[in-house]
Amino acid sequence: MKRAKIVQKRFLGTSFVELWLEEKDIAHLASPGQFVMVTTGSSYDPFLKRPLGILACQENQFGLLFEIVGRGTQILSQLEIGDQVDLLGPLGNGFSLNPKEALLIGGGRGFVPLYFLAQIFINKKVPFQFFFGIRSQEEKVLIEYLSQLPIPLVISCQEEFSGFYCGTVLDAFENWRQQHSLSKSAPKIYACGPQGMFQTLAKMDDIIPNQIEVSLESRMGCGYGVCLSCAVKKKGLPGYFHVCKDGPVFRLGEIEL
Amino acid sequence: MKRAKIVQKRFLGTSFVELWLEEKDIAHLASPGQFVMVTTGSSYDPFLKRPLGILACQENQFGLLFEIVGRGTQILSQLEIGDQVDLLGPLGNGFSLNPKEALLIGGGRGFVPLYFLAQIFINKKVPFQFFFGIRSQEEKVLIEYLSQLPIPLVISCQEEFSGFYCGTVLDAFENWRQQHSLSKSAPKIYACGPQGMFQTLAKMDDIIPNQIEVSLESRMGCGYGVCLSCAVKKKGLPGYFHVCKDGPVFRLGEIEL
Amino acid sequence: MNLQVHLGNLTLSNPIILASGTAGYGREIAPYLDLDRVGAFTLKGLSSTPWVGNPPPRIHETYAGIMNSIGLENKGFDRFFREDLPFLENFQTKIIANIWGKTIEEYSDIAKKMNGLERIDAIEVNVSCPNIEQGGESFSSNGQVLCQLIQNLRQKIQKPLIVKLGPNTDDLNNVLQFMEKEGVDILSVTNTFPALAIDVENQSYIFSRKTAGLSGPAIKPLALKLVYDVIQRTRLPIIGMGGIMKTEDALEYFLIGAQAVALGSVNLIDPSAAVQIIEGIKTYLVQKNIFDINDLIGKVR
Amino acid sequence: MNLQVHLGNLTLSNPIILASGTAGYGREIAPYLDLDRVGAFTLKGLSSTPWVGNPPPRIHETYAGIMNSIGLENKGFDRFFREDLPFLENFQTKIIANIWGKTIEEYSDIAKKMNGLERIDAIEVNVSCPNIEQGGESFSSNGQVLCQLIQNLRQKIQKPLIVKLGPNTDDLNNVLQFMEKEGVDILSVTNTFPALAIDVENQSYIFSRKTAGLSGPAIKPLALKLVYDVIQRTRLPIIGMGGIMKTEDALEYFLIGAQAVALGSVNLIDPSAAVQIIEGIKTYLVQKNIFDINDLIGKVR
Ligand SMILES: Cc1cc2nc3c(=O)[nH]c(=O)nc-3n(C[C@H](O)[C@H](O)[C@H](O)COP(=O)(O)OP(=O)(O)OC[C@H]3O[C@@H](n4cnc5c(N)ncnc54)[C@H](O)[C@@H]3O)c2cc1C
Ligand SMILES: Cc1cc2nc3c(=O)[nH]c(=O)nc-3n(C[C@H](O)[C@H](O)[C@H](O)COP(=O)(O)OP(=O)(O)OC[C@H]3O[C@@H](n4cnc5c(N)ncnc54)[C@H](O)[C@@H]3O)c2cc1C
Ligand SMILES: Cc1cc2nc3c(=O)[nH]c(=O)nc-3n(C[C@H](O)[C@H](O)[C@H](O)COP(=O)(O)O)c2cc1C
Ligand SMILES: Cc1cc2nc3c(=O)[nH]c(=O)nc-3n(C[C@H](O)[C@H](O)[C@H](O)COP(=O)(O)O)c2cc1C
Ligand code: FES
Ligand code: FES
Repeated sequence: MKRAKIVQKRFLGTSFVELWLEEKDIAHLASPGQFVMVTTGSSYDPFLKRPLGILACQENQFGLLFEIVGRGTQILSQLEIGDQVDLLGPLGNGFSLNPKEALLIGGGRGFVPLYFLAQIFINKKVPFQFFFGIRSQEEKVLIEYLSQLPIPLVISCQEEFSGFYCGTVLDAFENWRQQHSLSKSAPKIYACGPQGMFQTLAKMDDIIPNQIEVSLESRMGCGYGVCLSCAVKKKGLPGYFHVCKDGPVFRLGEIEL
Repeated sequence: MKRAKIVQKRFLGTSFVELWLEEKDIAHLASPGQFVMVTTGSSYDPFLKRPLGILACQENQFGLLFEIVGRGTQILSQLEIGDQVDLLGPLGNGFSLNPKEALLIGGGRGFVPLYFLAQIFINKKVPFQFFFGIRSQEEKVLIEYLSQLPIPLVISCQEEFSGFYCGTVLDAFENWRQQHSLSKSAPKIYACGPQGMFQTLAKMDDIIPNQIEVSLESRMGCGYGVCLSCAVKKKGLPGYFHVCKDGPVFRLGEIEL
Repeated sequence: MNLQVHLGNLTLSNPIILASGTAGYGREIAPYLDLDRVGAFTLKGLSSTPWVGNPPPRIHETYAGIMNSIGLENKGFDRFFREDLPFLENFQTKIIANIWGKTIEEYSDIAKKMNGLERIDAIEVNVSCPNIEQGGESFSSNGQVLCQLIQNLRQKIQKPLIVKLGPNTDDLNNVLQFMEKEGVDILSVTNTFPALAIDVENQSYIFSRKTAGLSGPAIKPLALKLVYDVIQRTRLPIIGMGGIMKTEDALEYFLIGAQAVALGSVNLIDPSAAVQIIEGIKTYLVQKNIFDINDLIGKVR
Repeated sequence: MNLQVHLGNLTLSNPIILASGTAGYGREIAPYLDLDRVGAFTLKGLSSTPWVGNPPPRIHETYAGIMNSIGLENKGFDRFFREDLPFLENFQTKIIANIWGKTIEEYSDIAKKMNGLERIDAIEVNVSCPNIEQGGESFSSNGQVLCQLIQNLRQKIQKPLIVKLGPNTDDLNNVLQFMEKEGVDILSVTNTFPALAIDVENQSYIFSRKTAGLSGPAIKPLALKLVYDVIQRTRLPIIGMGGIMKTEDALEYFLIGAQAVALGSVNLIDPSAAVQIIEGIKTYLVQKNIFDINDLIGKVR
């Protein structure tokens, strides 16, 4: 187990928190799509660690960005600079990093691993377009956050508010596709977001699910492959993948949603 | 249930913590010997609140001073200024406040309610003598703490170290008694400390256990009289007192130790 | 919005009850909680004559739970009658007397006395008590003895009769059938779980009686399962309890079919928890567009 | 200092075991824990042929505990043999194979295969598995069937045979007697506790099979009681488990007489917990001036 110190903390609005932690190994080894399991404290209630995607790495530090959705993330949001947390990581298999061209599609907090990926693509000079959708104005802070990167962004919001495409991120993506003729070697698609987004994406026209990489969430017991909690059904095959070991990045075509 | 904000915090050495909390009702109502039940956090592990004696009250604030002995007090020691805690209080029955003359005998953290009592006696101009004993040099911080009050102090330590009487607080008390002839209306004795101190005290010569007031500790479930956990045997009678309701202050003669 | 529930012939203004042994005889908790806000209030277990209970320690904290070995200490009927009953006359809330004995005769005795009190609305029989005629094993550890006890008490009690079961009731199926036949009105499920703790520093048992009863959040998933198992086997209305801390916990019990729930250990750490849970239930019903709590009860099949 | 313990004919260099299902097949936990440090390592339950297990969700957090409904997913003997056994050859630690089946025949089958592997030091039989010939009830819910199963397996298994009991073993006294007579070598106590959880938001069961097994700190006082009860009734050596998080928890089990303990859920949140607990035990023995862990076992009577 690793111990990391919190070196930066920032609330984005009221329900998102960005934390930066100092832990050399994770900062040096992590790749976009990988995650860490973070304890919520020294109490056994709540009991389990929580999986959180890695947002970025810088020297000996790495970032996390999470949404407060329940008890565990609530407790994590109360951590302060200087506090120490126990964690495991980096865990899981990340995204492939060498496409010719890429399209990144993120919904809500699902933008986290894609943000990391975008930074790598900037460094590697891989051309890409980033589609980002939020459900409501409350998540506008995430747009501001994402806008820090010098990247081509297409923003959508399911609530009407000035300036952005109104609809889901896939509506925006579809709309954009119709306006741009995709290059011959169609760009590789990377996606992360809620279950429903993946389901819709899989059914869209001119989409080859096996060429799309998605990063999944699932309930995890251990995060490192021993408990078999994180099952996701294989498509067309009997049995399950395990998100923490076989994923969290999968080809959209190999999983049943 | 009451909610109080921590307004001051200070470590005394490594194993004692002084906290000041803002809660008007408790600050105005509390009397020496009374206590509060304090939560250790929003988790259910640990589950129970912890009983802590009241150290002093000032305007809308009251003080606590506790020793870190286990999980609960460990967690409490991590609270910071600005944090809120849930608590019940003031609870229990305190000391009698109108003796002609008084002798206060405190062992270790047992000095807490007596410290509060001493302040009242100073205000009321009740003449008294304070005997305070520590086990080892590590508790020397408590002597410094107690020395803040302008009171006649007799200090003892079970470990030899310069300046103080070497022995238990009761040895020091006995020694003092032999040097001073007590006034005719013998001063009232108030004591708080470990179990063993009470047992020895009860057996000392020229001691009338029924005239001594002691403040007891016991394991508590609720602190307000519903669970009957805090039983202490009645002396010479069948059955138990309940420390939280019938005490924590008892006459030394009425309890079985 | 309707929160009123009917457990046989016992009607409660809302389905939140304070469990026996965790709210005293009323006076102790009243400064923190308006007793008229809860559906019912269960008295600390009473026997006909006073009982001193077990030597300390009587409580021990476990991970998210507590073990208690109070040993059924109580002041006995007479002192209750003198000291507490008058206070309870000030309230409209339903009052459930929790009773026990060490012999069937002792049970009968306290049952008759309670049955005679107008202010008492129902009588809950704690059957997880040592039976001295059977060598100290609990009454519930022998199905036949338990049935005898129940039959006897039913004859003495005209008020609604609640039988409170523990987790290890012997011959549960037959006992349940027997209770239906004999006309038991309501079941309370569950009492504490037998548990053990060792003091590793002193290399001894924590409690003088070795085992003690586990309650609190730790047992919730087990108590819920037990309530579920009983509900599958009987049509008697059930008061579910065990580890309820929050609104969601109470809702779990309603959804599997408990008509009411009781709060135990939570009262120790938050004497006004009941009111928060009642308010939480109202909020939930509004959110879910449910007008009547009875439409929630047993919704998950 | 001596930490070596003998459980019948199985000798462990220290009494800390990793429990089945919480440490994979070795490779998964090896990056976090030197497998040669633990007394024994128990493999995730294996059946003769692969088994897909239950649909998600498979885990649910409760107060200081977890419920799991993995449904015994496993890769089956053949893949274990190819993929994991070679890795395990790198270690000296004792390896316990945990096996199960849906029929006595399936049990026999995997038992024979495991019995043939030199690297396997003992075989632990999980009897809390659905018996499809008896309508899906667990093998341990029928004492007679359980005895049949054990008799059958004893004939197939020459290695030390461990039977792993759950909390609701039918006819426990007779089953224990039978096991002693048949020559079962060791008992593991306990498997998870049957529990229930409801999703109040969606008004449904959390798990597709409704009930699931509770483990973790919440169950410790109950598991300790269960181990205690079994110890009172048998002279077979016992591996105690249930909710062990820290050194003190393990010591409680030793003090009441468990010859070894297994760590389960704690591995999920801290894969190197075993080493800390072993070190903690050493420190305790030094403090208490005890040279041999065997002098601690059963010290509290
Ligand atoms: C590989 C991976 C990477 C992740 N990365 C991020 C990230 O970068 N930022 C972020 O904000 N979140 C991320 N998550 C999700 C995050 O782990 C959960 O939101 C968090 O564990 C919830 O904990 P909680 O105690 O606050 O909520 P809980 O109280 O446990 O649950 C709150 C609600 O969420 C549901 N829920 C809880 N856990 C899950 C789950 N794993 N899958 C689906 N539903 C669940 C519960 O049923 C409940 O409705 C990631 C998850 C995985 C598996
Ligand atoms: C009325 C009252 C007033 C008190 N006032 C003060 C005070 O002003 N300052 C202060 O430092 N402490 C005070 N105490 C003691 C304090 O409540 C305990 O030290 C504290 O609850 C221990 O909690 P923990 O979680 O840290 O320890 P735990 O982990 O619960 O226990 C640590 C050790 O202490 C033992 N223990 C725990 N609780 C008790 C108990 N109540 N009695 C005896 N042994 C126990 C345990 O067996 C264990 O050995 C008071 C107690 C009472 C009843
Ligand atoms: C301190 C304490 C005292 C109790 N006394 C009684 C009692 O006198 N009679 C009874 O039937 N149950 C008694 N119980 C059991 C509770 O009423 C309840 O059934 C049990 O604690 C489970 O609920 P919980 O987990 O919410 O506490 C007692 C429980 C506790 C914690
Ligand atoms: C995720 C998980 C998977 C488990 N799988 C098995 C198994 O395959 N076979 C088995 O006999 N026990 C299995 N168990 C039970 C544990 O081995 C252990 O008996 C139980 O969890 C109690 O110990 P604990 O409280 O320390 O976790 C599993 C437990 C968990 C939490
Ligand atoms: S979370 Fe335990 S195996 Fe994936
Ligand atoms: S602590 Fe509950 S009655 Fe005293």
